[in-house]
Amino acid sequence: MLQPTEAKRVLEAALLAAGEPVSVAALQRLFDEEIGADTLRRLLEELREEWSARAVELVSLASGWRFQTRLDFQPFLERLRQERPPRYSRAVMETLAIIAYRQPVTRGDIEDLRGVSVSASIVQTLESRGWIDVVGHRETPGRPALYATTKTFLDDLGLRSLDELPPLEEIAKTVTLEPAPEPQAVPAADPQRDDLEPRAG
Amino acid sequence: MLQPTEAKRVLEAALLAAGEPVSVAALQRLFDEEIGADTLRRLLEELREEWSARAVELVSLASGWRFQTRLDFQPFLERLRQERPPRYSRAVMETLAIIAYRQPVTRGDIEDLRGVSVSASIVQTLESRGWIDVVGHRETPGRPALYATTKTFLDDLGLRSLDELPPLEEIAKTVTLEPAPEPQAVPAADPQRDDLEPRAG
Amino acid sequence: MSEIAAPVARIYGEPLAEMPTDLYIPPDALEVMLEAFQGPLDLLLYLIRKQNLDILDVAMAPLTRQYLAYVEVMRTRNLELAAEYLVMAAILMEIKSRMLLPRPAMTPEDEADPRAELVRRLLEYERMKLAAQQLDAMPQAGRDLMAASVFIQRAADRLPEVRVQDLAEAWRGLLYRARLSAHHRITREELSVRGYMSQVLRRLQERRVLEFTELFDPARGVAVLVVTLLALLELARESLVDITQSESYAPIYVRLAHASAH
Repeated sequence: MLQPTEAKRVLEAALLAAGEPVSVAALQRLFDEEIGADTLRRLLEELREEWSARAVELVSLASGWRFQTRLDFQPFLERLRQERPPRYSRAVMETLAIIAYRQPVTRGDIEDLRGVSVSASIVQTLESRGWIDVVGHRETPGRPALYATTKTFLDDLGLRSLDELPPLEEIAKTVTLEPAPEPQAVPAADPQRDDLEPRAG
Repeated sequence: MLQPTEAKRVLEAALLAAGEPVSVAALQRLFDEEIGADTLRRLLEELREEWSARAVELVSLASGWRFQTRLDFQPFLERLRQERPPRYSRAVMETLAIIAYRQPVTRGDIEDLRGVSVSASIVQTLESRGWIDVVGHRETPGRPALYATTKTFLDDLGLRSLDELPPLEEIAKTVTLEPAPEPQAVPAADPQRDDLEPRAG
Repeated sequence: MSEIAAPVARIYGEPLAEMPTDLYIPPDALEVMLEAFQGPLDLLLYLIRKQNLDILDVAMAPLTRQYLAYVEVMRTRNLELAAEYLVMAAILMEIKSRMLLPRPAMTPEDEADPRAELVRRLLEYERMKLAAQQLDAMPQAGRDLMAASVFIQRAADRLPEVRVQDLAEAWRGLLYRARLSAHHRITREELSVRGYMSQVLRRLQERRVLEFTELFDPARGVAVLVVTLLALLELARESLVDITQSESYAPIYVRLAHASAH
């Protein structure tokens, strides 16, 4: 049986090398199940504490624990990157939002909501990213596929469950309460600002 | 300009996320070249020192610096990845068993016992492992090499002498002496059927 | 999310900081704007918000007029106009015409309002649009942060582990297959003999010639002496060694068979 300090070193190495979230159950395998899940969670919390002053942090996500770079240090780390990963287009992000908040939904549901057709490539982009997948079919003519978000989606957005998604805004209220903005001084919160900016993708 | 501790944290994060060796020149980009190569190397050395008691080590390779898991922790990490330990083929194991129990033997002896040809690579596998070696030659045409097991073989199998190998009579007792099974009714447990190619010559 | 708002579009190289307030759209800007709109709902929302209209009490006449003007400009510019825009135009005109009709006094307000369905769709769409922006603003793994992925060092080639049982298993397989069990009975003693045969050969590899007595170590007990003798005899029988003595009581020499042959 390993000493707690040694067990923590093993945990640390395994998590640093994993490159993806690792579940507590999987971590137990490291020790041939000789360490209980509760003890393991305590060790993980200690490890998270130990790492709190570093540029890498240990976080708990939907599918497990992951070491990841801290957001504050990204400006430095960005300099090392050859190219920045592209942002997704508004069409992709709106489709994702509808699937995330209204799942499970068919492509038809998404089209009704967005008021435009949803191209196959949009769905494919999200599928190949591993953020959505087909969880069933609706028993209507054509048996359309029902899409839902995956654990990877939650992991990649730093969430443990769908409950942690930002709450949907009550649009109607905010509109009636806000005074009319000056045309040249639109508040930053005005949703119409940023999103009219055309985006590649 | 960053404090050395902070710079070290940035270096650490960049290297932990890189997964591959990063050159000193590339690492300088992290700091917009504001830290000289010499200072950087000193910081890297300090970082290496800081990591010396962990299961992950910072090493300097030809192409740069890399964090890597320590070799001693490989068995743990393999459990996590559920890697199957490599196994020798049935041909290798039978050859080894024959050499262990019937030594000294020639390749011809092994072929007689196995009923199939024994490829040079099988013998080589065992030789390069240091488990068998040539202890002489039989004075017959071709002067074939005589193989025997080595001390390394005994050590690696945790034996003090060949006497400690399971007695062959005991093994024979566990073999079903039923009539030879029909070719198509070979037990599924026999995984190496394909190795039983007819002996050449 | 930068503090300096990005230009909405560039017209003749000049950044256009804001969408035009009236219906006049510089021709080159329209295409950019069309790309920016996600469809008729998005365009309607833009028109409503731009005028700071209450979405729950949209004045259908000006909205419809503006919307149709946009659609008309798109059409005359021969821009590829998604069918959804025309469908929406029809919906708007239908609503507008129904608004002009006198309302039956007895019907509940919601059902009476021809705009209700459109407003519901606009609100739901806007909610999702904002949600999409929020999702996009969240730190994303791979884009805004990176997972640690330390290199896993492996021994060059992990060698298979072999246990004694594996050897027994291999032998069992041999027996099973060849049904050797009836013919080959190999005793423990025999195994020892064969092991000592290897040892003798190994020592002869180093020294070529050994004196007979050198091969025996009385300290290891009678059993070992006997087995060594048996091993030597077996080696001689298999013509692997030559045992020679020039005359009675002279030293007996043991040498590898091939060494004496050459």
